[in-house]
Amino acid sequence: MKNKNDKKLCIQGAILLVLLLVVVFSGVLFGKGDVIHTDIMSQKPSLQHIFGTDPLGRDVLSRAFIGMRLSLLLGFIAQLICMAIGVIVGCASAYFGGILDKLFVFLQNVILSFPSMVLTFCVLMLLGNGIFSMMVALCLFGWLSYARLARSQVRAIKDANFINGAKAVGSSNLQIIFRHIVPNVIRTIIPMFTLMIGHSVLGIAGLSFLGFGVQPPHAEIGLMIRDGMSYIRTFPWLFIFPGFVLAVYSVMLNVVGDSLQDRLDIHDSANISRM
Amino acid sequence: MIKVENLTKVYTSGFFKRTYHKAVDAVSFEVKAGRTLCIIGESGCGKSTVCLMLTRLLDPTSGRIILDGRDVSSIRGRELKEYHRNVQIIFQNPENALDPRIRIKDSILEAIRNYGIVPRGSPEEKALLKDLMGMVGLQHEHLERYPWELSGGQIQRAIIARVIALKPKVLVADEPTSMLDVSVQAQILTLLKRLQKEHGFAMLFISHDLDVVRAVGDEVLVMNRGREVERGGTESVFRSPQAEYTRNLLRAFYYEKEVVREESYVAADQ
Amino acid sequence: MTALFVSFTAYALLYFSPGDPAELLLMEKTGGPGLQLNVVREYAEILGTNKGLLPMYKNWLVKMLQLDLGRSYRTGRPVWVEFKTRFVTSASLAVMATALSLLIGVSLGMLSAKYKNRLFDKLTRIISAVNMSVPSFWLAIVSMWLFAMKLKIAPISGDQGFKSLILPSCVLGIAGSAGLIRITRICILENLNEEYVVTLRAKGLSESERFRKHILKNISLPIITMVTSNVISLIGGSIIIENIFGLPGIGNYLIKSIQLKDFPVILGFVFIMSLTVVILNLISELVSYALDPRIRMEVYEK
Amino acid sequence: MDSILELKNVSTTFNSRDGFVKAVSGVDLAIAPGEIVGLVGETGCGKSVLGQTILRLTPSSARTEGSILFNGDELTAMSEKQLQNVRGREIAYINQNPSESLDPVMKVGNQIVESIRLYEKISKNAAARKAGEILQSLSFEDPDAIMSKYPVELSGGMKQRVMVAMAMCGRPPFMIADEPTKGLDALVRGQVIDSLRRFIEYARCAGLIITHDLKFARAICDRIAIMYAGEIVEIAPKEEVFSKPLHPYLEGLIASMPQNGLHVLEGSPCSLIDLPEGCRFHERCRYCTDRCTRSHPNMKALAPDHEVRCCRYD
Repeated sequence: MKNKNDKKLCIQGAILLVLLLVVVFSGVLFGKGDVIHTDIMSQKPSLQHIFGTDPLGRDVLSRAFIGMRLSLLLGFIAQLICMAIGVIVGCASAYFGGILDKLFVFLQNVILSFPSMVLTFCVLMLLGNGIFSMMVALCLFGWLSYARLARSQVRAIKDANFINGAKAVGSSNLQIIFRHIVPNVIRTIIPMFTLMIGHSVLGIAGLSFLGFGVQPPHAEIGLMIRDGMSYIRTFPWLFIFPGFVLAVYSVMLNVVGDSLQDRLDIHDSANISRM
Repeated sequence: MIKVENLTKVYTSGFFKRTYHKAVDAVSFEVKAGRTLCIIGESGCGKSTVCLMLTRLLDPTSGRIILDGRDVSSIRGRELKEYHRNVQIIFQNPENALDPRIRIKDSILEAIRNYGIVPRGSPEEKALLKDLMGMVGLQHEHLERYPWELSGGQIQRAIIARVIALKPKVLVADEPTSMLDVSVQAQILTLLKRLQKEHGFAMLFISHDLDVVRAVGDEVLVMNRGREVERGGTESVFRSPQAEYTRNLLRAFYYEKEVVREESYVAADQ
Repeated sequence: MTALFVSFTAYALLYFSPGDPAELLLMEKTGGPGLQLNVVREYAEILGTNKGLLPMYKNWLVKMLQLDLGRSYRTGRPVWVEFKTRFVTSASLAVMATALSLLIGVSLGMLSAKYKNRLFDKLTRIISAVNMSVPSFWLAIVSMWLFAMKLKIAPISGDQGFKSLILPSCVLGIAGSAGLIRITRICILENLNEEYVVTLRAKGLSESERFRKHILKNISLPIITMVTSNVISLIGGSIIIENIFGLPGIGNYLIKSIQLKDFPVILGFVFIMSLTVVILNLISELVSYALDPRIRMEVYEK
Repeated sequence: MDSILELKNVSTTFNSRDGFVKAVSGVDLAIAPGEIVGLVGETGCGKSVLGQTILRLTPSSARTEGSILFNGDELTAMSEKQLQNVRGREIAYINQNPSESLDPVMKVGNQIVESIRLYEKISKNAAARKAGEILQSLSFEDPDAIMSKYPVELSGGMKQRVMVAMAMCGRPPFMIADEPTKGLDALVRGQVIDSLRRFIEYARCAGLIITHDLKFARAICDRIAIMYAGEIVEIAPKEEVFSKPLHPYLEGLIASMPQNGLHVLEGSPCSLIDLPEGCRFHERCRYCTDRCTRSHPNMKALAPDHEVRCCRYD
């Protein structure tokens, strides 16, 4: 049973890895596609151009992967920042409790009662459109989910005897946080990280689609779909295929995140077998 | 050796309407080196709270804790760390008493290294681990295992090893065997008694199993709703209980009479 | 309290964002750059945007307390009226989408749990995983292309009343169902492993009785929480969909106003929206309070 | 046919992550009407699985062999639907761990009423009245107050007694109680025992009480069966279990009780996944001989009502 799950996870992980490698080397693999060719404008999908070409004669497949690279990179960085902030805030809030915790809960309520999209737009207005402000907007919300998870996790294990036990054998607060709490919490955070990258890739695409995020001439999936929409009657491949690529990556990230979560759950419950 | 005077813990709850709950109310006792004091009482009577306060994992609301003639009820920092070394605790539930992500070895080493008992990574450290394992009756291979790979009894042994490594003056055992089977319970209790004879620590033993108390305790303190009900030598308390509550408790435990007494509605938290 | 804080934050954010509303609005009216400075100043005087942050906010707040959200800089109509006219579209979109997601999510989740690890379950899980990962705006465009352009069974633009709401609410509903399928399935399976189910079996209840009388109530709580968070994300989250389908909803109008810095509209809308969010959260909390005695106990203990 | 419940060569196995678990192997047990039998064993010896096996409440991966006759009817041959009519009505089952065994979102009273109306066609009000009476008979002071509470609002002992009340509703001729006193302290345990006694008196039923506590078994049972590693190793009237223990395991168990001086029984029970060859206890047995490591002993009756599984008594 356990082995079967491990095997599944390995396969999924391998697929994701291949996809990621393709993206990492997309510059080398597809670099020549992101060039304007006036002679092959708006061609239908064919063997040479599997996803067709756009009105400027650029290969849609190449651009989709190059765009994916940007999205993934941005998503990864954004989530890394979110995770760092979120885990620290969440752990501290739950471990020390008191005013710190109350403050956190208040902040959380405030942020959660903004319709998230609207606040995002406000931030984008403040900082102007572009990659940087989009990242800020993503982080503004992203850290909260990590913080909430970390907080609930820490609250759950804070009263476990092993924390008291560690205190009783003379470990300091800092030692306890880094030796016992963070390692225990991080195991639930990592699957979430994977899931959230998928999530933020979608978010980036969405914002770029509305024209707030990545700006042309960068290749980005959301942008490509937006541009493709103008040709909705004539060249449907312009928006269908980039979205498809995005979906594939996002599915894989979700699936791997899920499997990771399942696996860690099993490990948790593998204590003394109950009869 | 360790003395407690008027130890009190009051929990306040409620935001608008403050309610006070006296978990422990002016409890006093003294345990001498090599002796065992047992605290008995129903769940929720405050015995676990006494344990946590005595080990300074919980701050007392008032009262004094005196170790070797020194008031330690409000020490902090370095002094507190030193105090922790002297006063050790074994918890009731072996299931989460050790960090599930850490090997037994590292859990034990955590204690040893915190106090720099032997140089880190030295051959002495290895020898000490080996000694400890022998002392508590575990195999050397258990050191490399994770807590969830061990049975409840084995975890308690590992915890005892970690506690003994610090050579404490006082050992607080909060129902160390209530989750274990009879045969394992006998193993653990015998081990504790043997170690007490060898190391001469004072022991505060919490239990609701009166037979266990009778077998290990020199003195008994009966608690009910945070208050001391009766205190005395084990045999005298068991033979001729003075307080009504103690008599009830004894009767109920030995199934002598039908006990009909309504508890409070809400489960009192431990 | 929270709503106040939200509105102030939004106000401050807007205030410090680059671009002067007077200038932007005049640009839109006259249709190009090259405005004279004094004209802009005069216009700013009329709008009242030349004061500092705090006086402006105070003005707005005082009016708001009299239930006057002010007038749009752009159209000159009261913000409340602007909101009302667009509310119906957005609200019916949200209601239809939620109903649909609930229908799909809960029923598929139940069936999936019933046929655990069988083909149906596996298919459903794959579908919901894919569903969760597909960007909804892409789904919207593809469905628009497919149903409106190719098959011609749905209207293209959003001015045909109810008919034009069908496709967008389907898209939103399907997108929202993914999480519900998952949570329904997991909750049922978790509950089936609970000890109390053994008691119910030992009592002699049949499988369907166990499900109807006990498990259903136990799983309703997480589902309600999830639906609430879905609805909240629909408020404002439907902006993209409204944009694509050209629906005259709140989100669409809000984007336009943000671009033009139409303060009263943005503030009013954000205020009403966060108020809605707060109220929805409150309702959801009250429902779980009513449904789950465990939560009640926690509240008492605090 | 003089026994109400008769188990013949019952074995239960299931698959776990770590392998094939032989939780119960070859159990023979006959219980006469009105007789209370205690099934005593330590954690992981398969005693709870045996209790669940009787009413087929085991997890779906479990496989059961052998025959379980209840009043002459074969329970293992019954369909799920037929079995539903046995559960609660004919055989009540009190699940272990009362804090998780009641539906958390339903009022305690409604759960009892639900049980009553399953077995009797009476109105809700009449059932509620009856539920009140049952609670009253278990010496709850304020039955109405209890009935309007949710399980979380009750203490562990009260939940356990509510479980007893629920089992009483069908006035069954047989009941199985799984670890009814686990985790309760002295005073509360006394109340639960009291409740169980009233239940037995009220229903005039026979019963199988599963526990790890020899002293508790002595207080309530007529006969005690000792279980070790999936099989019954000794069965005798309760007084004889204490005065004349035959099996080395039982001997060790009694000697290790605190009141008997905490004499240590070394070692830990063998795993149910790979059972040792020969006698399952031989690794811990101080009388172990060569023969014990090779041949698996059978139950032998040394007296009409005292059986033991040990080759010392051949």
